[in-house]
Amino acid sequence: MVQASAVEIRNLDKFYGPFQALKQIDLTIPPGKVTCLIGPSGSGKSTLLRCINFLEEYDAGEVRIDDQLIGYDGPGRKMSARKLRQMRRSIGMVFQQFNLWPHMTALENVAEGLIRVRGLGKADAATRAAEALRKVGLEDKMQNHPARLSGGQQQRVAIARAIAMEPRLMLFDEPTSALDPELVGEVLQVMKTLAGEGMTMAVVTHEMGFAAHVADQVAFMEAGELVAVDSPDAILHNPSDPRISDFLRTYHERNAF
Amino acid sequence: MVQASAVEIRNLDKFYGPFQALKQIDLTIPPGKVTCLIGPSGSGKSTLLRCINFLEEYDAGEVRIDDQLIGYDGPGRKMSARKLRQMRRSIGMVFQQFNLWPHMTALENVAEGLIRVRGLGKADAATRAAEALRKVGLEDKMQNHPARLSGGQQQRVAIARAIAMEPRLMLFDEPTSALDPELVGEVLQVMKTLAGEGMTMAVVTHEMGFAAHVADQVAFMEAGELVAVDSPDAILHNPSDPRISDFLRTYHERNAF
Amino acid sequence: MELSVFQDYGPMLLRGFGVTIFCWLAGTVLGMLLGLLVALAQRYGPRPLRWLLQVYIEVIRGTPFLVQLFVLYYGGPLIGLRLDALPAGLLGLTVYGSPYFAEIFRSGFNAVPIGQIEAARAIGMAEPSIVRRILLPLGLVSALPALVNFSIILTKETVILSIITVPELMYQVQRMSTETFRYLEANLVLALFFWGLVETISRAGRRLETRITRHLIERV
Amino acid sequence: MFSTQTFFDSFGPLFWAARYTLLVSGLGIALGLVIGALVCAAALSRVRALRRFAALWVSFLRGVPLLVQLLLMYYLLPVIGINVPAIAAAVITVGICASAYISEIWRGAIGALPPGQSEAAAAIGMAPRDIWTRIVLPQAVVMSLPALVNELILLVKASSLVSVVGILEVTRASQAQAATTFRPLEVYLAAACIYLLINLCLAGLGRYLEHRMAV
Amino acid sequence: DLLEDVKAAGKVVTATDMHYAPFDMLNNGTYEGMTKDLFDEVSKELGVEPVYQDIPWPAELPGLEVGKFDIIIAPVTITPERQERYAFGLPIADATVGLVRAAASDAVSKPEDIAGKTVGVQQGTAQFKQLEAYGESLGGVTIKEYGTTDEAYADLAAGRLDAVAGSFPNLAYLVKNRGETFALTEPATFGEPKYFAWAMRKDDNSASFVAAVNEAILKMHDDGRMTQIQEKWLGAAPDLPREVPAN
Ligand SMILES: Nc1ncnc2c1ncn2[C@@H]1O[C@H](COP(=O)(O)OP(=O)(O)OP(=O)(O)O)[C@@H](O)[C@H]1O
Ligand SMILES: Nc1ncnc2c1ncn2[C@@H]1O[C@H](COP(=O)(O)OP(=O)(O)OP(=O)(O)O)[C@@H](O)[C@H]1O
Ligand SMILES: [Mg+2]
Ligand SMILES: [Mg+2]
Repeated sequence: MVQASAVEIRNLDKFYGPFQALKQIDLTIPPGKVTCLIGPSGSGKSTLLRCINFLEEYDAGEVRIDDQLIGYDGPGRKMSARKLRQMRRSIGMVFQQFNLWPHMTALENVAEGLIRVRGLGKADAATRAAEALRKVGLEDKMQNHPARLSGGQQQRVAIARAIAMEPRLMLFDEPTSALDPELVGEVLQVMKTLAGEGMTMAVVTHEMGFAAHVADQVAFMEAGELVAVDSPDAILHNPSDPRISDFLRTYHERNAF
Repeated sequence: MVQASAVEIRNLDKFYGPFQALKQIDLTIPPGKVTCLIGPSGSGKSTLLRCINFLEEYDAGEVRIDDQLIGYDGPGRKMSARKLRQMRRSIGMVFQQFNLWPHMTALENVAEGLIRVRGLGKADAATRAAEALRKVGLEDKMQNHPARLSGGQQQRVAIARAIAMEPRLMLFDEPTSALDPELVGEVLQVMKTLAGEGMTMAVVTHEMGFAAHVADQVAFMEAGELVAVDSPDAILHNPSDPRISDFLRTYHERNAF
Repeated sequence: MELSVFQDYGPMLLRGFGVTIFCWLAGTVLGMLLGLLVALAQRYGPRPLRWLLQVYIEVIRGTPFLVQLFVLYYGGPLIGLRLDALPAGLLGLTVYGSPYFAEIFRSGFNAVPIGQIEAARAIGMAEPSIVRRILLPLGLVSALPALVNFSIILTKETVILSIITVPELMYQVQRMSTETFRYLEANLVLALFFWGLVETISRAGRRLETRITRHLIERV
Repeated sequence: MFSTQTFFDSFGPLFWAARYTLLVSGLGIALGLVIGALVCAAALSRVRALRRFAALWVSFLRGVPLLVQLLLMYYLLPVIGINVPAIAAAVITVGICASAYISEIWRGAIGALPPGQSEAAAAIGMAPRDIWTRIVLPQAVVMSLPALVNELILLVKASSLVSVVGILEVTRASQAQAATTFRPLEVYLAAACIYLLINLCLAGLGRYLEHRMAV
Repeated sequence: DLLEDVKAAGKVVTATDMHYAPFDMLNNGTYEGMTKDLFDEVSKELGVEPVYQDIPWPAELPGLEVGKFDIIIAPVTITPERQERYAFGLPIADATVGLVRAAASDAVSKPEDIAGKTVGVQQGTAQFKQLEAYGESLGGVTIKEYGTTDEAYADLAAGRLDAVAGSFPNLAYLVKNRGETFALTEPATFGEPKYFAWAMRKDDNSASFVAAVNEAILKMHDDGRMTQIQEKWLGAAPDLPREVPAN
């Protein structure tokens, strides 16, 4: 069993030109736990996730993974590409827009990282990739290219691609937005297993039920600020901040039937 | 007030090579009503929607909009591009992948159709576009290009683009997948108003609460087949088919908190 | 190196450069337009037309400009087509460039995600509007460097016009070198003028490129 | 007027000369594709010096006519004591010159790729070389195939310039033939047929690849 | 010293533009022509092997200057300007300027008829200079310059020109080959006699080499080889001076 990673975010600022997308974010993501990020559209959830694996360069503050600063060697000194790559090998990510490689089949999409990054042989990689695809219920579409897959199937390939790499930290950006309820249940099961195997997870989601079921802690963001971090129970049932209660009210209204 | 459109689908077949994506679909979408399409990933929901405005050529059967066959003039005879265009002018669509035009700002994305298709002047179009964007809460991001918008913001631009055209029939492919609960509420409100103004809607969704709240009828698909069409109440609370009850069970499990 | 030759030949060289620039500009603009028409006809035209255009593309593209020009200018009179040097040169350059431009446009169009075109179709936009507003601007993103590339290549093809006695730069430079034996100076002039022209074109291209790709840095 | 006799007689010697056209353009293309990819990588790299170098490379090689480059390579290098055989000089010059154009074509195609795809690769820690060869280039190559084939066809034709260093390729042979028969029209048409033949193969290969690799 | 170097190497490196019939031609890729026959003999006299290279005309004089080859054996018309820069060997052929016209038309039948007409000529040649002077004496001729004589001939055939001026041997060969299209004027030539010769570098290093080449040519004059080769290719042997003319 691998060692799950811990993430420490301190005073993080991120600007897009004059627009401040993240404001002084302070957040600890404990190892082996699931942290869910919730909040309104445009509040900075994807941006925060992208700062954690340094796909987005942050402007101030720190992101540490297992005590190691990511992206910088010291103040103002960029980390070498090699070292950054090394760190990213233990971080997986599922993108909100999937970002599948259109020239490869579903199977090849998943196997690619295993071959290039993990150094597996082709046959081994294909076996492992097929297994990952089976976990997300795609055994009969392995040979399809992304253009020949439905929205939910594409999303599942993206998930399989990430879990096949067995990272120690996994970043999910709305991993279930295109999935139907049954599949969400299955994916949730897969994620719970992963968490049990010692993987740290940060999950952006709009589905409160999902957060309630899998999260160890929930962080609520609004307009670039981290409003609250607490247990799912505290956030979802006894929110301390009126912004959160407002947010949840509409959710309950529309999901009851 | 415009006249809402009625859609009649008869014995619709659609093949992708050897794979049959739609099997003998029979469905009536009554005018001025909201029909929700639900079902597992890959069951053919998007394909069905795309056949309705003939973005996907169907292989057998008929799709009629206000008694007018779309795509064909008669058996085997393709409709002229001009006539097809004419028909599409009264059909709006929001795509699962948004398909925004990346070289235009949010405002331009919405105004484009008004100018080119509706023949509005630039100023008029901009005013109407701004109004549509305001309805989906994007007044402060109107000048952003899609690359500078969050996932949910992009989805809202796509919705605004469609509603600004004031179509008589609107096809929504998961219009709320990237939206947070609050926004879903708002978009839902917008859609209810539209329905009230005499617009027919076909909505693919994974959110049962959404279906329960807005739908006049719900259609459940699986593996290319239309399993059942009925009132939301009948489908969601007294499903006649075990496939539907299975599907719903997991939904309830995970959304309760 | 003797700069005195430029005193005698300078004006002539400059005039030649003027002719070169004129021929290049006219040939590129007309060739690009013709190429665009061909590419669009290939995309939207009926099957027999597409097939015919394919033959046109392969034949014009596959044969040397020198030969085309030779046939047009020296062979034309055999079938009663008698053109003066400059019109023949411009016609030749336009026709020669068109299949290359057509292919570049085609590859640009292919790079436009189908979803963005479908979005335009779905709201009932007419195909000409789609071409103008969606296909062309987005297709240009990937095609622009190749367009600039080929325009640059065309600058150099203009020297071939000298074989039909169009008094462009090469013609004048050759004249200077055969009359004065100043080969080094002559080549220098040629290189300098062309470098200047090419630099100008590529700079303009880069500027245009940054303009049109400014908003496209996609994000997740 | 038109002498079909001369036209057909020309093919013999021209086919003979086509060997050199094929050799020089074939090797030149291969070299150009490899160097072109490297230059393109440099142009898009994060390292400023590499970008500068690529810009200079492209600007020099596109700015100076191939003919001048050949003359430099063949006539000027010996002045500083480097002597290259004619055929090597021709292949190297043609390849280097082509790399400038090819790199620009690829740069354009890569610019049109959604960056999310390389991000997805970078996020799992793929090395730049792998991202380049597995994700970026395969798509860019397909996308740019028509423009690339354009370039390669131009290259085949531009290889005629190597006659200045004394290599007898098709164009040169046809000129010689024209000068003995005094029937340039017929001979040049024959030469055009040979170029067309070679270029049709290239174009056909391009279409085939485009078709096969389309997703 | 170039002569010593050549002898030591056992070969002499030449350059010629192999498309100027009947002097230099490629026949199915094999080099032949009057120049070749002449220089084969000269090499024999020098006791070295000739290396023949096909170099386009524009690259020949520059190539000679940087030492890419030892001698240009393409026929170069002797002119005072060129003599200032290059060392010429003894004349190897007549280069007097002549006129060719379209066989179908007799608008130009003698040289004087070109007055007021359009005449084509190869750019920057000695023949061009002479045509220019002759035209002035006739009160005006429109001269069109071409990169090579081939294009001028093609334009004459296309009907854009009334005549083409060139070196007599080249014109004669043209008419011999395409008599149905082209014809010589009567008389064929005008202006003062000119000669073709080989060009070499004009420096101390080459002086002995130039002398050796000239010596070989003289020897060929004496033993009849010169006349024989001239007759073989031109049909007649003109009187060639035994020293390099001043112009
Ligand atoms: N171009 C294509 N070629 C081959 N198969 C295709 C193609 N497009 C879709 N399919 C297949 O057709 C089936 C239906 O796809 P569709 O996109 O309609 O599903 P969906 O119900 O919208 O699913 P989701 O909820 O995941 O979006 C899927 O199994 C998919 O793999
Ligand atoms: N490249 C950019 N330039 C300018 N502004 C940007 C850019 N990228 C994102 N933004 C802005 O930053 C804010 C945060 O974006 P982000 O994608 O993090 O939101 P999010 O919380 O993930 O929203 P969603 O739930 O809709 O995906 C948004 O308001 C967006 O408009
Ligand atoms: Mg987001
Ligand atoms: Mg779908």
